[in-house]
Amino acid sequence: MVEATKPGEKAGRFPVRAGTLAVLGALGALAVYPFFGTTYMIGVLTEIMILAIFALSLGFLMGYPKLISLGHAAFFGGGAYAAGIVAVRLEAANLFLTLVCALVFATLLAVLIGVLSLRNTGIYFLMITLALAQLVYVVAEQWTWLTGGTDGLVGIPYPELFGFFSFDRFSFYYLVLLLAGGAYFLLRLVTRSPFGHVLLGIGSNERRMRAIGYGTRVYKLAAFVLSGAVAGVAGALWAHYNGIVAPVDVNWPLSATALIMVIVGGAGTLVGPMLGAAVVWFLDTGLSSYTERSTMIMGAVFILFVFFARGGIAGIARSLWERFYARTGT
Amino acid sequence: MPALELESVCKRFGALSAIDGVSFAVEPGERVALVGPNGAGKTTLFNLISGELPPDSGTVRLGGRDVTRHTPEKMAREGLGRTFQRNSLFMESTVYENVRLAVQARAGVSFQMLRPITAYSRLGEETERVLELVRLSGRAGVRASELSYGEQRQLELGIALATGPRVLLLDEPTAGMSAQETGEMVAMLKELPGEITLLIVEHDMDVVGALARRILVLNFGRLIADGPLEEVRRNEEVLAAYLGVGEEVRDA
Amino acid sequence: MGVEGIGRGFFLRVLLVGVLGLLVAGCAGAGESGEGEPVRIGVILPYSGVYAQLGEDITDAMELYFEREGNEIAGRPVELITEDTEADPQVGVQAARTLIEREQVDVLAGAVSTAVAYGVIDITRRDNIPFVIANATGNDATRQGARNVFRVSASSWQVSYPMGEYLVEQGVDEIFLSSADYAAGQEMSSGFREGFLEAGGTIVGEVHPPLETSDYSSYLTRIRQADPPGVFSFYAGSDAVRFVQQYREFGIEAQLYGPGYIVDEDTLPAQGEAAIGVRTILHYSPDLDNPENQEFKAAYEEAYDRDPTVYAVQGWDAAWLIGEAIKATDGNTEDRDALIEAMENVEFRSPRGPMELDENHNPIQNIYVREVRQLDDGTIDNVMIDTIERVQDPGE
Amino acid sequence: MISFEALLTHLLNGLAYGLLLFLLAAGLSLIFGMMDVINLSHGSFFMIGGFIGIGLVGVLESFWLALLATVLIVALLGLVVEVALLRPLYYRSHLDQILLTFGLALILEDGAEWIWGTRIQSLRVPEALTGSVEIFGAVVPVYRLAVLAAGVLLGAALWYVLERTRLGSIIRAGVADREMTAALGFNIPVIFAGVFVFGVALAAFAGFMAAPILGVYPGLDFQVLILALIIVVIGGLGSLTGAFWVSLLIGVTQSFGQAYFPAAAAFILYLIMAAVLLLRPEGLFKRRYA
Repeated sequence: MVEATKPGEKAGRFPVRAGTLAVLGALGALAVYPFFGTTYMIGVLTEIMILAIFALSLGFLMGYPKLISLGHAAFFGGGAYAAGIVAVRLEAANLFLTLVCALVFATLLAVLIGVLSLRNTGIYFLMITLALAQLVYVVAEQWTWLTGGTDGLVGIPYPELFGFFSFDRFSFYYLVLLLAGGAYFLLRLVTRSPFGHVLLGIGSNERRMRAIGYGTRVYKLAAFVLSGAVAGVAGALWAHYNGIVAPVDVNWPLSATALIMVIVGGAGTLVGPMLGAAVVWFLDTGLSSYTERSTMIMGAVFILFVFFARGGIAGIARSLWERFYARTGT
Repeated sequence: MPALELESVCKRFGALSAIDGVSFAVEPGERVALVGPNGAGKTTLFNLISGELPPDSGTVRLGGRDVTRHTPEKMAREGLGRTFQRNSLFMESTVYENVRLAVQARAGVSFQMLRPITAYSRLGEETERVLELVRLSGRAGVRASELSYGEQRQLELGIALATGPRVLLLDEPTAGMSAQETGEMVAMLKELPGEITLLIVEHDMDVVGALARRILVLNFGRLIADGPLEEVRRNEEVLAAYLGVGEEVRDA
Repeated sequence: MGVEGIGRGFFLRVLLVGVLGLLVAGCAGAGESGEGEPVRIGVILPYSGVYAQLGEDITDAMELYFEREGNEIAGRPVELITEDTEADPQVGVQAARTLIEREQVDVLAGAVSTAVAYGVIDITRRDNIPFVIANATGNDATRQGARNVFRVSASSWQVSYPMGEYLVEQGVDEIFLSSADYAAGQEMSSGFREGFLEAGGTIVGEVHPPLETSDYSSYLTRIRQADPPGVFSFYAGSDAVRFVQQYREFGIEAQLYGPGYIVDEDTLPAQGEAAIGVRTILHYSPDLDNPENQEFKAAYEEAYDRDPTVYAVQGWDAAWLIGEAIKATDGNTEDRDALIEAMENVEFRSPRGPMELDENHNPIQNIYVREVRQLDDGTIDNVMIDTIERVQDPGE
Repeated sequence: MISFEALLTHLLNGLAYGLLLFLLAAGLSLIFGMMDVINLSHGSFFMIGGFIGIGLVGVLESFWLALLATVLIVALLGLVVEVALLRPLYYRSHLDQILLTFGLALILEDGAEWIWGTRIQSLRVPEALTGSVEIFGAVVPVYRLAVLAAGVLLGAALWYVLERTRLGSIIRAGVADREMTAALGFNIPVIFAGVFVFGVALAAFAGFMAAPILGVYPGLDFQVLILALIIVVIGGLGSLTGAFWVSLLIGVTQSFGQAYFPAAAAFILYLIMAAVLLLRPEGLFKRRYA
C-alpha cells in the first residue's frame, strides 16, 4: 500500500519538468507521425488534437480560477459557426479570415456570457453558463438562413492562404498540430505569469484574494474570455476539418464531454485535459465501432476516475513518478 | 486626523442587533485591543470595517476618507489589511508563493500574462523582506498545508503585512497557539514598524497588555468601555459582562 | 487533490492498464487496407438513440438481400461494415470518414436523418464514392444533382405535395397546417402548402412548435378554436407520439393528415388507439398486394420474426441497387464512374411497387394514401386506401 | 379575437403542465435542499420509473398497483446507489458527488437502452382518466386534471411533513448542523439515505405520472433533467416552495407564450432563467433550509 499523495518540497518540482519533457516528446512524435501513419489515423489525430485544444481551454478555467462552466460548447460551436459562415456564406475560406472571425466572435460571446454569469458562483455559475449557452444553441437551431438550422451548415472547405496555398488533410494536420502546441505553450506561459498566479489564488481562496486587494471578478472575466477565445479557435478548426457545423456543436452534451475530458485527464494541469481528450475520444468515438455500449463504458470509466483518481491521468502519472522518485532518489 | 474612525455603525441580522451604534477613532500608529465575550460582535465589527459586510447605517473612515460600503478589495487598496480568526491561506501553494501573491496585489503587474512571474525581481525582494518579518524565511519552499499551526498563523500575518497596510486588523492572532508560539507572535507584533496602526481582537490579556495601551470593550454589539487597560479593568459594566469568564480579565 | 484510503496503488495500475488497453484497441482497427476480394459496403445508420430501430430495420433488410445472394456478388464475398451515426451530423460525418478511410469501403449506404445525409454527401463527393441514401428525405440531397448520390426513399416533396392535390380532389378544401419547426418540418409544410394552394385549397391557420416540445396544449387549443375540417401535420419520433396522443386527448374532431412518418410502424405501438383514423401518404404501405411485397414480407418475417417497415423496404432497395450494379460491372468496384453508371441503370423490383430513378437519382414511384385502422387480429396498422401514381420530384 | 374560453384553456393547461413540472423537479429540489448534492441522475430515475411502470401496468393490469410497485422498485435502486456510491463520497467536495451522479446518468441511459430498447413507449391511462372535460368552455384532458391534483397533493404533503412534523424538524436540523444533530443522537447517514431515496422515489413517481403525456424513451432522461435543473435553479436551489411557484410560472408562461408569441416558443424557458438569474442571482426564493 502506498500512502496518499503528498507532493513535497522536493518531489513537487520534478513532475513539472517531466511533464514539459513529455509534451515536447509527444509534439515530436506527432510531427513525424504522418510520414508513417495511415490517412485514417492522421484524420483521427487531427480530430483529437482539435478536441484537445477545446479541453485545454476548459481545463485552464477549471484548474486555475476553478470556474466550472457547463456552457463551454457555446464558444467552441460559436467559433465553428463563425468560421463556417465566413467560409460558406461569404465564400471566403482564407485561414486568417476564418480563424480571426472565429476568435473575435468567440471572444465577444465570452465577454457577454462572462459578464452575466460571473455575478454568480459555484453551482449557480455552472447553471447560468448552461442556460446562456443553450440560448446560443437555440439561436443556431432557429436562424436557418444563416446557420442552416437543424440541417447544419454544410460544405465548409479546408482553408486556404490568399489563393497561393490550399490546405489538404496533410498540411491541415500540421496546422492543427501547430495551433495545439501554440495554445498549450501560450496558456502555460499565462499560468506562470503574475496573472496566472492571481488565477491560482482565486481558485484556492477567493475571499482572501479580495481581502488583499484583488478585484477578483475582472481577473475571472479575463480568464473566461481567454478560455473562450481558445475554444473558438478550436471550433474554427473543427468546422474546416469536418466540413459541417451543426447545432450539436453548441449543445450542452458537448460541454459535458469537455468536462469529462478535463476530469479524466486531470484538472489543475494543462497536459491532463489534452490527454483526457484523447482518452475520451477513444472511449466514445473509437469504441463505438466495436460496441453499442460505449456510453456505458464511458460512464463507468468516469466514475472510476471520480472515485479513485480525482487527479485524473495527470495525477496518476504524477504519483507514479513520485513513487519512482522515492524509490530511486532518496 | 485619525487613521481609522467609526461613527454610529450599526448592523442587524434579522431581529438580532449584531453591532449597535459603535463609534471610536484610532490615531495613526496607535495600537488598540478590542475585547469582549464570545458573541459580542468583534468579528462582525471587523467584517464591517473591512468591507466583507455592508453596515446598515453609520460611517467608516480610513485616513479621513469615507469608505463605508467599499468592497473588501477596495478597502485593501485604501491601505487596510486584516488577518482572519481561522487561517485563510492558499493551502496548496508554498509559503513564498502565499506572500508573493499579497506583495503582487499592489505591484501593478497582475495583468501581465506573458512573462513568468520570476522575471519580476522586485516581487521576490519584497517577499523575502516580509518573510523575514514573520520569521518564515527558512520555510519559504514549504506548502502552507504542511506548516505547523503556529507557522500558519505567522503566514496569516505575513500575507496581511505584505499588502503594506497602514491600518491592520488582527483577529485573534494567537488563538490556539502554545505559550511559546504566543510569545514569539507577540515579539513579532511588537517589532512591526511603528507607523502601522493596529486593531487587535484578543482574548489573552497578557497579549493585550503587551501590545496595546488602549482597550475597547464590546458587549452585545455595543461599545461599553474605551480607555487604558487599568481603567477598563475596574469598569463595573465590563466586570459584569465578563461574569463567568471574568477571571480571564482579573488574572491578567 | 489525490486519492485517499486503501487500495489506491492497485486502482492506479488498473486504470493505467485500462487506459492503455483502450488506446491500443482504438488503434487496432486501423491499417487494414481494402485490397483483396470482398466488396466492402459501408453502412452509416443510427444504432443508438431514438432512431436506432430504423437503423436496425434498414440493416436487417440489407443483410436479407445479400444472404439471398449467398453473400456473394459477382463472385466476390460481401462485407457490410456498420457505423453508428446516432442522429448527429458530426457523428455521421465521422462515421462516414472512418468507413471511407479506415475500412476503405467501395460504397456507402444509410443516413436516416437529413442533416447526416448532407454532411456525408459533402465528403463522399470529394472522393466520388457512391452514396445510397436509405431514408433521409431532405429535398436538396438529390436536387443538388451530385452524380455519386442516390436515394431509395423519397424526397420530402414527394410525401407532402401530392396530398395537397389529393385532399382538394376529395373535397377537403380547408386545412390547418402544423409541423415541428425545423428543416424537415418546413420542407414538409411548404411541400403540402404548395400542392394544396395550387389545387385551390385554403389554409386556415398554422402552428409550428419547436422540436422536442413536451406539451402541445397551446397549439392544440389554437387548432380546436379554428375548428377546421382537417389538419395536416408533420412530426417525427417522440414528437409524433406526443402530438398524436395529445391531439386525441384534447378531443379534436378534425381529420388528421400527414406524411406517413407521423404514424409509422415505429411510433404506432406507442400511439396505439390514438392513431386510429389518421390518414397519411407514403411510398409504401404494408398491405400492398404485389408479388414482390408478399415475397419480401414472408422472407423478412421468417428471418427476423417481425413485420417489415418502410425502412426495411428502403434497406432492401438500397442493397438491391448496390448488388445489381456490381453484378452489372462484373464485380468491378474500382472504376467508380462505371459503377455509378451501372447504378443509374439498375431495374428495381421493389416491394413498394413500380420504381425507377430520375435524372437526379431520386425515385419516381407511387405514393400511397393510407389510413390507420384496427385490423381483424386486433393489431393497429396502416391500410392502403388510394394510390397516386408515378410521383416524381420536380428537381428544384 | 382572444376569447375568455381560450384564456381559461391556456391557463388551466398551463397550470396542469406546471404541476407536471413540479412533480419532476420536486425530488431534485428536495435532495439538493437536504444534502447539497445536485443529483444529475434525477432524469434517469424519472425515465426508469416510466419504463418499469409501462412493464408493470402490463403485468399487474392495474394502473395504481403498478404506480406503487414502480415507486418502491426505483426507491430500492436509489438506496443501492446511495449506500454504494454516494456515501463513500460524503467527505469529499460536493462537486465530486455531482460528477458521480453524472457518470451514473450516462450508465443508466445506456443501460435503459440496453434493457428496453430505443423505441418510444407509452403508458395506457385507465379508462376513467381518458378523454377531456369542459370547464366553463375550456377544454382540459381528464388525465391532466389528475396530474394537477397529484401535484397539489404532493406539494401540500411535502410542506406538511417538513414544516409540521417531528421528522421534518429532525431533517431540517440535520441540514442546518450535521454535527449537532448527530450529537443529539440522530443517525445522520440514515436521514440522508432516507432523503435521497425519497427524492429518487419522487422522480420515479413523476416519471410514471408523466409517461402517458410525454412517452418514455432513452434520451428523455436528459431532456427532463435540464428542465428540472432550470426550475430548481430559478426557484432558488433547495427551495421546494420556489420549485413549486416557478413550475407554475413556467407552465403558464409557456402555455400563453406558445399561443401568442409562437416565434419565441423555443426561447421562453432559457430567457426566463437568464432573466431571473441576472436580476436575482440566488434564484427567486431563498433556500429555506441550511
